[in-house]
Amino acid sequence: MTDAALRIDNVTVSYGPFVALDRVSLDLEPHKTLGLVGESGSGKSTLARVVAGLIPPDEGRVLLGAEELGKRRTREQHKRIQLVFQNPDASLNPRHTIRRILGEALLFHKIVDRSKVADRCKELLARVRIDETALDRYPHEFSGGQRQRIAIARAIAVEPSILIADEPTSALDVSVQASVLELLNELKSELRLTMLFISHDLGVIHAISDTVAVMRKGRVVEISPKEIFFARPETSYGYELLSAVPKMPLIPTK
Amino acid sequence: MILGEYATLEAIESMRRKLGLDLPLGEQFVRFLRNIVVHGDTGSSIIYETSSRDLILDRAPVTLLLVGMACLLAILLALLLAILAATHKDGPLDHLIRILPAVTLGMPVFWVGLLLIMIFGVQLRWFPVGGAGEGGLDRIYSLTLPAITVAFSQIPSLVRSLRAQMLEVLESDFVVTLKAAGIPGRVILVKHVLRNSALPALMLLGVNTAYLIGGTLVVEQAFGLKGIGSLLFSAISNRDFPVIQGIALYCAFFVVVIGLLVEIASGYLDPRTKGEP
Amino acid sequence: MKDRNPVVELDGLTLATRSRQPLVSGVSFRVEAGASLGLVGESGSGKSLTLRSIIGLLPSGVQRVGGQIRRSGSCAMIFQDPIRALDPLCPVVGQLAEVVYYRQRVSRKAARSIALELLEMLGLPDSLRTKDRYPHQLSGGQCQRIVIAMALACKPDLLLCDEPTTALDVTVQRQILDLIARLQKELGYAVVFVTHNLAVASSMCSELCVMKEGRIVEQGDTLQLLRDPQHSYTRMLMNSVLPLPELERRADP
Amino acid sequence: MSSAQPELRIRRASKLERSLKRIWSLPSLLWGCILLAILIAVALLAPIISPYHPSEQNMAAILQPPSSEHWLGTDQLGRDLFARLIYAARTDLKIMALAEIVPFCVGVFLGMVAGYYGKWADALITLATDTFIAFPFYLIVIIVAFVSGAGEKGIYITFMLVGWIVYARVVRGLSASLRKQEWIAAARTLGLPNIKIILRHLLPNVLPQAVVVLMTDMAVLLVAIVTLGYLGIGIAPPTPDWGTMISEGQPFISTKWWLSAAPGFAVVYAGIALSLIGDGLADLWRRK
Repeated sequence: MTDAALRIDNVTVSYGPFVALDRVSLDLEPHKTLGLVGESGSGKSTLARVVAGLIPPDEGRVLLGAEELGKRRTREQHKRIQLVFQNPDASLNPRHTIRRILGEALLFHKIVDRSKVADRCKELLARVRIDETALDRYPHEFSGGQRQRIAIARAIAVEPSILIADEPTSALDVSVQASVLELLNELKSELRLTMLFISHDLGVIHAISDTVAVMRKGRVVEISPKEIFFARPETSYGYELLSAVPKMPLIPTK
Repeated sequence: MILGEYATLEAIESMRRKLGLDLPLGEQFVRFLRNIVVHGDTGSSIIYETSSRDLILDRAPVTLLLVGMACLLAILLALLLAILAATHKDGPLDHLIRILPAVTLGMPVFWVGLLLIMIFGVQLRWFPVGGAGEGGLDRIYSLTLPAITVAFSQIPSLVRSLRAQMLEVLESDFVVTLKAAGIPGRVILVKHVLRNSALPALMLLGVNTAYLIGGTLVVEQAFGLKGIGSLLFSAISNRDFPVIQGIALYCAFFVVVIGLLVEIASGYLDPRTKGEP
Repeated sequence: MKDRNPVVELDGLTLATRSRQPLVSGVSFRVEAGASLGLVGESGSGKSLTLRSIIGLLPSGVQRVGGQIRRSGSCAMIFQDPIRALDPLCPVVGQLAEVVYYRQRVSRKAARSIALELLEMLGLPDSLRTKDRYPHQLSGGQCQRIVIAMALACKPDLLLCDEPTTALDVTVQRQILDLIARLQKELGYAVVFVTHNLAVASSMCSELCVMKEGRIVEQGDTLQLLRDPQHSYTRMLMNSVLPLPELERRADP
Repeated sequence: MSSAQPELRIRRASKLERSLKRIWSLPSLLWGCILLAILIAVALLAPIISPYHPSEQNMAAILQPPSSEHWLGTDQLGRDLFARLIYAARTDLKIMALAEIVPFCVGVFLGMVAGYYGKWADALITLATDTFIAFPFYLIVIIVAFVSGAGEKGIYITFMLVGWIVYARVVRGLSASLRKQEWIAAARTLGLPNIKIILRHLLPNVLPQAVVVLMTDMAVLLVAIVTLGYLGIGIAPPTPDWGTMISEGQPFISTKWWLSAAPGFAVVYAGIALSLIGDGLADLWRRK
């Protein structure tokens, strides 16, 4: 097993009697995308927050390469792992301009010095195909899709090595969804990112993942490459999930 | 100070001993606590020589009745106004009711009392100008005006919160489901909307109890009622420390009890808070 | 079959906000008894407002400014977020019985027994009979079944569905969609199904209307429309449904 | 297949122009500001407006009805009522404004700390608020005024002790819900220290709501100051105060009702102005 960019080792998280994560172990292959699929309450979002350092695991460890990530992370460790969230209305501070949102990330991690912040912000916006004039506007002046792109720009601003996407397209219209997925794929290859992509939508998982992991009630029930999973899922739960997806009716060719 | 400027040295010394001020501070405090716990008394009043507990208890009925009547009036009126405002959203009535809090915000309670006295007491003679009546029906009759005054200070905030809550409930999905299922509007309003809006309003009433009592104390002064309020103000002017502490303690106790009742009622009203796994 | 009067017919329906900003303009379609029509479109296309105007439950601030709605027979509606569609402070069986009582004009006792029958028909667990359960104690799927039961209690000729499965997991969605289809065959009501998911709409409905910014851009029989979509927006919607490879038959399902 | 990016070429109105346009479109905010401005102007220009000095007694003209000479008549010591009214505005409004500053800052900060950190911080601050809220406000004011002597000092101290609660409660609730928002989680993922997140991210989102509460609370404080004056334990005479004016007018209520009524209406006027501004600001920020 090539050494993983990030290893989740036997992680358990419980809120009182309710066990959100039950001895979860997962590896993120470097420069690849692991698609994590599961129904609501399967613990996939909790796992994303554990990896991002927002929730300390009750048991188990998270390893960034060889380094174990403790309860309090160093500034460097924070820099290396970034998270993109689901809800476009809540992913950006409504009272900050886009310039301040991107600038804060750049300055805090000293990516560029103060004089070059404006230029770098413009580059970041161009990379996520948002017009420069957005810098002095507020989040409520953008559509859902645009806000998600700006959130992605903020995440890649600090040049992370691992990007976690927690259902970034679930709240978007289907037409906008495709463009955001494409953007994430481009950025992954351009910036040589390792990505953990979380979704309940099997179509999205199929479009973006290299490997697929299935979670159910806090446990990982199946991990297999995309081609194998979508054709011959190992577990009956995987099969049940795939067969339940509504498909377009087969159009009888003339 | 209490004995006036010309008190002789001995008089001061004897007063100190009587009040127990000569004991070391620690012991004074213990005696003070024992007094409260044992017989709910914060020491006897310096002026009336009787224990402050008895003083308060004999004046309490007037104040408690006044607070009770004010609460009842406030709830009924607030409910009525909120329903009218919420059901006629953005109509003339709604705007009128929304202006109410703005106008009454700056009205001192006692000033409202004076106005009511002037209009209903002096000009129209509907109500007695002051005094708490001889008890029974006459007392309720003479406490009506003060009760209206105290209720008046509570109604605006209650109406505002109840109206906002009802509007939110009226727009919520389950009311739409019930309407789609053809349940008559009246039934939805009473059985579903009111019940869901009652809880936050109840909480607000619980929180405002302290202001309610504060208002009552002041209104007693304006109407010259012999309740805890006037006892407090006389205790103030005579620097009658134990009585003041006693009143503060009883008011706080009353507020905590009301808070507890509100908590129990909300547990009963809202199953989500009752014993959740 | 054409001359039978339709269960619902919309003719040039136009909705606007109080400040005359158009939300829905010139929407017309008709649904025969027992047929099923899908309203497909993205957020802001006015599909949900069109549905709510059929049952006359437009949100405050939205008015009908043009067109007619002709409806024969009774209609009922089910909603997107099942848990919020039920009164949080009232036991679920009680709510169902209340609908039966008012819509079917029967005694309180009869209403409760009909309610329990409906629960069974909808495949809800018996535990609901004995103990009073509240919406927050049930799963999304169970709540949606209660809402469907409330709709059936109105003995509808037309069932309006406003994205009933969008908030549910994919396995529960499959059960609810099958349930609606099965009950349609049994009870014969017509369905108007609103969704943003073209795959769900095309698998549920025999006819489709594609809506964009308050207008119908394309309308017609589902298979014929999917075979050669006329409007570019329809094509875009079809392309954005992410394809899934064929799932091989499993020996042991 | 990526959709073209709509151009954002809308004329960029300057920030000032935009905010003025917004205020103009909100009648309640506009009228609130106008009314308050008039009140402050009258208070500041009192010496110019009023021909008489507030405490200048004129035994020959006791309890005169309003006349061209004395616009609102005179009180039982022959002092010009109108002069006393506008000079009283100075004292009462000054105390109201000054007494709010510290409680507002303390309340907002403690509210954010309680809402954001939760657990022990929340328990501690809630304990403090619940104990203070149990005592009726007037009672505390009276006891403190009694201990520290009547006059402004007592009011400032009391309000320092009690005034912060209403802000702490509102801000705590708001911060607890904002804490779950994803842009706070994003700031934490970035590695920002908590104190920076509170000041940079939470404060700008909490401030608007706190200012709305400030408006109504100022009116409540003004009423409290006036009530203390009425009870004789607020601002010591001879400095003019609306409360003392009302209590002085009370004995003549049946004949000279305006002696007590006029100061009351002044307080009501201030209340209306402040609550209009409060409602206006609430709409303004809700719409943004």
